[in-house]
Amino acid sequence: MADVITYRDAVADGIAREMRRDPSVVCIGEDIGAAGGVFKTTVGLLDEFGPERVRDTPISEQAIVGAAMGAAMTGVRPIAEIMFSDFLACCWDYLANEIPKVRYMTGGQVTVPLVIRTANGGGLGFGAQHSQAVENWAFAVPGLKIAAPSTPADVVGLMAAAVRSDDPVVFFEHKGLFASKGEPAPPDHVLEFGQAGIVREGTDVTVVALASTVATALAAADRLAEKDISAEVIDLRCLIPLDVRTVLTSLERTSRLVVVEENPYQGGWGGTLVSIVADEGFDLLDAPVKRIAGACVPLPFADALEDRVIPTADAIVDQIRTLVAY
Amino acid sequence: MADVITYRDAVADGIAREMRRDPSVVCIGEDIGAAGGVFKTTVGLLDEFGPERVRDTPISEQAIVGAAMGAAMTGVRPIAEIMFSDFLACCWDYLANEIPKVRYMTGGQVTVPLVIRTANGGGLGFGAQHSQAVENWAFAVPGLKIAAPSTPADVVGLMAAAVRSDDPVVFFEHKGLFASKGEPAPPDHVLEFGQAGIVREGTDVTVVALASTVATALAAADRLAEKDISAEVIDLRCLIPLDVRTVLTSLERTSRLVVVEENPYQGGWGGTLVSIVADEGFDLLDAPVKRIAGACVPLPFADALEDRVIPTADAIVDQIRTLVAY
Amino acid sequence: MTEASVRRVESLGASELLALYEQMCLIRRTEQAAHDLFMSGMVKGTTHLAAGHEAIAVGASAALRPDDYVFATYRGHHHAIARGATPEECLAELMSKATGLCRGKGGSMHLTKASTGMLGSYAIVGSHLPMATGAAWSARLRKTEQVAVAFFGDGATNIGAFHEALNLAAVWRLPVLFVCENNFYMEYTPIAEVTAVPNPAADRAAAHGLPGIVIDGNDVAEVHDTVARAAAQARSGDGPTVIEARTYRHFGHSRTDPAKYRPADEVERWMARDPLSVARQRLESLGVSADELQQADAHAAGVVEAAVDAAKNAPEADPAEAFTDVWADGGSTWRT
Amino acid sequence: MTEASVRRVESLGASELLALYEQMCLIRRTEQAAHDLFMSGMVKGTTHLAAGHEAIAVGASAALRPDDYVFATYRGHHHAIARGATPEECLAELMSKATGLCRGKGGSMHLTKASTGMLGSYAIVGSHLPMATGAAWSARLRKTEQVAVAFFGDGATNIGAFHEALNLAAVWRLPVLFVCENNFYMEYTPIAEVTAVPNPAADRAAAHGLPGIVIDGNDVAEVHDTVARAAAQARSGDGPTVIEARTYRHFGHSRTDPAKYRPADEVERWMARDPLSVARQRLESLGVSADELQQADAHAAGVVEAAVDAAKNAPEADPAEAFTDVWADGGSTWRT
Ligand SMILES: Cc1ncc(C[n+]2csc(CCOP(=O)(O)OP(=O)(O)O)c2C)c(N)n1
Ligand SMILES: Cc1ncc(C[n+]2csc(CCOP(=O)(O)OP(=O)(O)O)c2C)c(N)n1
Ligand SMILES: [Mg+2]
Ligand SMILES: [Mg+2]
Repeated sequence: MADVITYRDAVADGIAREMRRDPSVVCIGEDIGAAGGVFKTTVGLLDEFGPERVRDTPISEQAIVGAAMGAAMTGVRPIAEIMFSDFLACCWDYLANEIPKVRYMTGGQVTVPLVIRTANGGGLGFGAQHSQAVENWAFAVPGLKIAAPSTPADVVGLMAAAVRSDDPVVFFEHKGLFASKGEPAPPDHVLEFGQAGIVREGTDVTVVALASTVATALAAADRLAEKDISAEVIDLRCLIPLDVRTVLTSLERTSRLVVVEENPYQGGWGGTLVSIVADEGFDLLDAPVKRIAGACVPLPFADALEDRVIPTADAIVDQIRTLVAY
Repeated sequence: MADVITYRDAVADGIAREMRRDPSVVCIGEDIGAAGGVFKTTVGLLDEFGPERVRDTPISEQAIVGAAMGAAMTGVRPIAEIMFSDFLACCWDYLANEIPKVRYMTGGQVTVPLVIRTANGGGLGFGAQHSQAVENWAFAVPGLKIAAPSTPADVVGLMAAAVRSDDPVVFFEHKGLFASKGEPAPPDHVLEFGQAGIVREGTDVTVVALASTVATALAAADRLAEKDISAEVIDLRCLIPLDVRTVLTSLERTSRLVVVEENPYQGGWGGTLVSIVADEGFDLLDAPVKRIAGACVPLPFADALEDRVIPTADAIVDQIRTLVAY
Repeated sequence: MTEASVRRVESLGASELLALYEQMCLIRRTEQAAHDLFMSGMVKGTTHLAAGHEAIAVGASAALRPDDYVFATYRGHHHAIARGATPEECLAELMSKATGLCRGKGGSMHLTKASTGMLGSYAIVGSHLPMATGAAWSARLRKTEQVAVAFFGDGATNIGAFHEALNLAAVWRLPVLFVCENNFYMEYTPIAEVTAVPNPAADRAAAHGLPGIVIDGNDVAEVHDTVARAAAQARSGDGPTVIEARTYRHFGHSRTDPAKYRPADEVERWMARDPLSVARQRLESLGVSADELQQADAHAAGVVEAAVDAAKNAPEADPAEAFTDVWADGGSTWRT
Repeated sequence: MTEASVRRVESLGASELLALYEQMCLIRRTEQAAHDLFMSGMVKGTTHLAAGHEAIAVGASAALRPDDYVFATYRGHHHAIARGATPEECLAELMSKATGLCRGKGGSMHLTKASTGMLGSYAIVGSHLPMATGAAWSARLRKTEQVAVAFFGDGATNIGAFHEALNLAAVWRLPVLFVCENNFYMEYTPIAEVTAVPNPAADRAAAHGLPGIVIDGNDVAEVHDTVARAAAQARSGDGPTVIEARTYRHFGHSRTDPAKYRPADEVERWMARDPLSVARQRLESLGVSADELQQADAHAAGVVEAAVDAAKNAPEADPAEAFTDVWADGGSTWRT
């Protein structure tokens, strides 16, 4: 096994493992076949599994996700790719009104075991319509499970969990992480959905992060350590199920909470998490709760502007220093 | 002037007032013309303003909102109707990626002065795909203004503000309120966007509500008064701009916050509001913050089930009694 | 191509047709009952009745295999019944009863009977066409020779999902049929006022390289034969067909709509072509007696009467059900 | 129908054509510069170059009135320049400069010059067709006799918004043109593999009762004449036209794509039909000298060279701009 693997390659690896295990797993999406995907996250799948199981589609996001839904209802386990997460808006009816509701509204008659994979987030200068972090869109819809891995091994472990789940899963791969490297996943690596990871232990403040913001939070924690501030960093890994317990348990030690999310502050998932803490964890808190989130503007193109909009380690360090002094 | 007017009639009244004032205001939507709208909220407009200014469309939500956008960019002020707010998902690309971003991504070259009206919310037994409160979807997108009136007069005042706004406005009319009655709006009634109303003063707890939940909160406040609990009820009226100041000022008096929203708890706008309070208003709080929101399930059809899912006055009373005892 | 599908391509004989007539009567009487129950306040929310559309559901269903898939719209009572749901299950659902098809969680717009391949009624116009396409793809992947059918209204042909589904189905040559119930109106607006072509579905088929056929949707035999042929073709790998079945609704669009927007002479013309009369004429010409016809309807009436009683007496949907069935584990927990 | 539009329906003379040739050279050289700047790291993010598509933008623009509206895609540099944006404004935008068309907020995919009717470049495939339809509706409401044009790729014809726009435009007989730049590929997938008809745009026109025309998109004169006729028709109230202009891109889809998925002989065939050569041949046959052709290109080269220098030396986009222009008041405040 290679020493390290990229997050990008881990996606293809994660999918391939599941396709080998279960012949009912199939992939559809734009340019995922011969081209291996626009982000090269499906390289090798066509060769190994052939064109019936790895299908290129027209630019028809509604047909892609709608067909995946119909297939999932009838004995197949589709993995549908929506190239950029911004384009989820083009098939939002399926994510908001159809896929998460059909089980409920039929009184449990049908299940929809599918995975919708998509490249999420900014930082690459792709501008307003190709850079959004939209995990909060999915978070607003009861009935969708949501995974957003931060490392190559987690990509594989969560992909396995997603494909095996009998519930629909929206799987956010972060564009900014594709080139990042990490340990490869061991064989048969399956993570449990809704189980956050404590990726750095600490005692002064709990920092909750997801996907791209995990590395940012860890970088901030390193710098805080130099100033004798001990930050505990939690990687949520999933938004639904939301691992509130791990957060509250951490707060019992730290009494201070900072949430770092890439989606915009307005309507971001951190708001819901904080509201739970402000209710159930009110007594644990010794200081105001801070959310460091995407600015409430569209994503600008120029790097210098985009850097002002997406959460940075600097911002985390600043907020935590104020908070610890509170 | 009539003594009272229905919320439903106020919609048509609010639109007609603006169409009389400004010939560039036009309406499009499904069945809005001769039929007067599925909810009878556009009755009389076709007769008064004719078929060029009040246009029936095919069932093409993307074309409706996309065409409204193109018209708004070129000197017209369209009011587009999306019949049920659930169907916003069918044109979500326009609300999420196009309308709120084009001004920004062109460096301010174009403005999009349009209003998207839609019937929002549940309580009428319309089931999973016709009952959602989705104001939080719009709340997740920077660049959209959001109005959600609770009374006939506010419908007119906010409609005037929405149509005159040079920014895009999503205007949530609540299905459950259409039959409700209230004082008609005075002539030239224009409300200011982002200005909440204190609809009942109180000293023990601040209850923040919107649209349908305003009446629910007021009913709860009545019952709490019998128990000598004094609840202040704030009607936000708009989600963007969000009137945080009115909420924080109220908390200076009450020290306790309850937010009542119809959209689901997960990803609801209340989470963002609470997270601001848990940060900037932390010192004001004497007790945990409570959110009473839609349950995290799709909307069920049967009344007895739907009643379990949508916030009730009972739930508000219960929560506040616990809170005041805290 | 299987034996069954070949056999079905042939036209219906008298006894088969009589059975279909009885099914149509069953649907008609169920719709009338649903209407009356709605008017009396025992059905809440909304209903979109399919009285007048019976021949499409019944003719098509008879031409399909029991394991084929059907996807319908909010106007879907007729498809549920044609695919084997009982009037009692349907009415109980409309009446918010625990014995309803969806245990009170779906309502009139979402009737579903997955066990007989009736995979649901969808209330967002056009949304189910891609689903049917996907079910057809699944059938091919699983090599089951099943066909999927999407039924939809004329209004659905102007929404994007319609075209995306047709193109994908055509390119992949999937075993799916797109059956438009053209009743000439959206909710209250004539379809001709908002559609660029005269036959909203059939005239769009060529845009996706598909055959588009316009048929008399009030003639159960014509529907049956057309669907049987198209299904056989789809099953044998020759791809999808777009079938536009002209019909008319007997009630308003939904709820209490009196449908005043429809000209009286148009209504009259169509009422004269009631699918039940058309079927009766066919049956008479095949030598079926007035008595037999009367019996079929009486039988249907009896079933529906008993269904109404049973549904009325059934237990109300359990409020605790509000929190079940979100997830495959049966629950609705979204956090730890 | 205005005077101007009538005049323009006539074909181009030598001097007009020469001016268009120079514009095409300007675009070609701008695209080459954009490519080189991207490769050298001075352009960040992504670019979708339109080298090879010049004749469509230039021919169409020349056939339009200055107050007509244009809506383009992420592959839109050529339309911006054809509608009067300078190479400097474009390159500065790509280079994140304060002097860029969108002051560094848009980038390559969103070039816009509203003051000359270039109402934007949209990066969600198909999204701008309804917008152009709406702009045409607005023109009619305001009685300005303006025409709106949407340019889009072959891939866009399979997305729902395409069909919704065509139907609405047709039903309302709006002054809008739908111009497909069919370069035979989506990103990396041949359009024929995922499309049910051979001419992805033109073959869909009839589904909405519209004329659909396939033309040589590499011949600026043919593009000009076709668009001029269609625009005149639209302006006079005779409704939209779908024009499918066949062309080919000279670079890969975006960024560093080497476009290896395209067969060598296909590339060769198309390169031989480079729109610049086609225009040169036409000009030569009209008696324009090699010298004049050379001068036109040299002039273009000079403009682009100066543009690159100016853009390089321009100030960087101001980071504070991140928080302007969300709202019409210029700011981004979303709460009190
Ligand atoms: C996307 C969407 N837009 C609008 C509606 C509201 N609506 C419900 S039924 C209907 C008319 C549909 O007409 P048609 O497709 O002809 O079917 P019919 O009701 O005539 O059977 C409309 C506009 C909807 N349910 N979904
Ligand atoms: C809705 C949507 N889906 C997918 C994409 C990703 N994407 C960008 S360009 C492109 C190919 C478009 O092909 P075509 O329309 O032929 O235009 P071309 O790039 O060839 O000019 C795709 C799939 C997108 N931008 N928007
Ligand atoms: Mg109809
Ligand atoms: Mg192309």
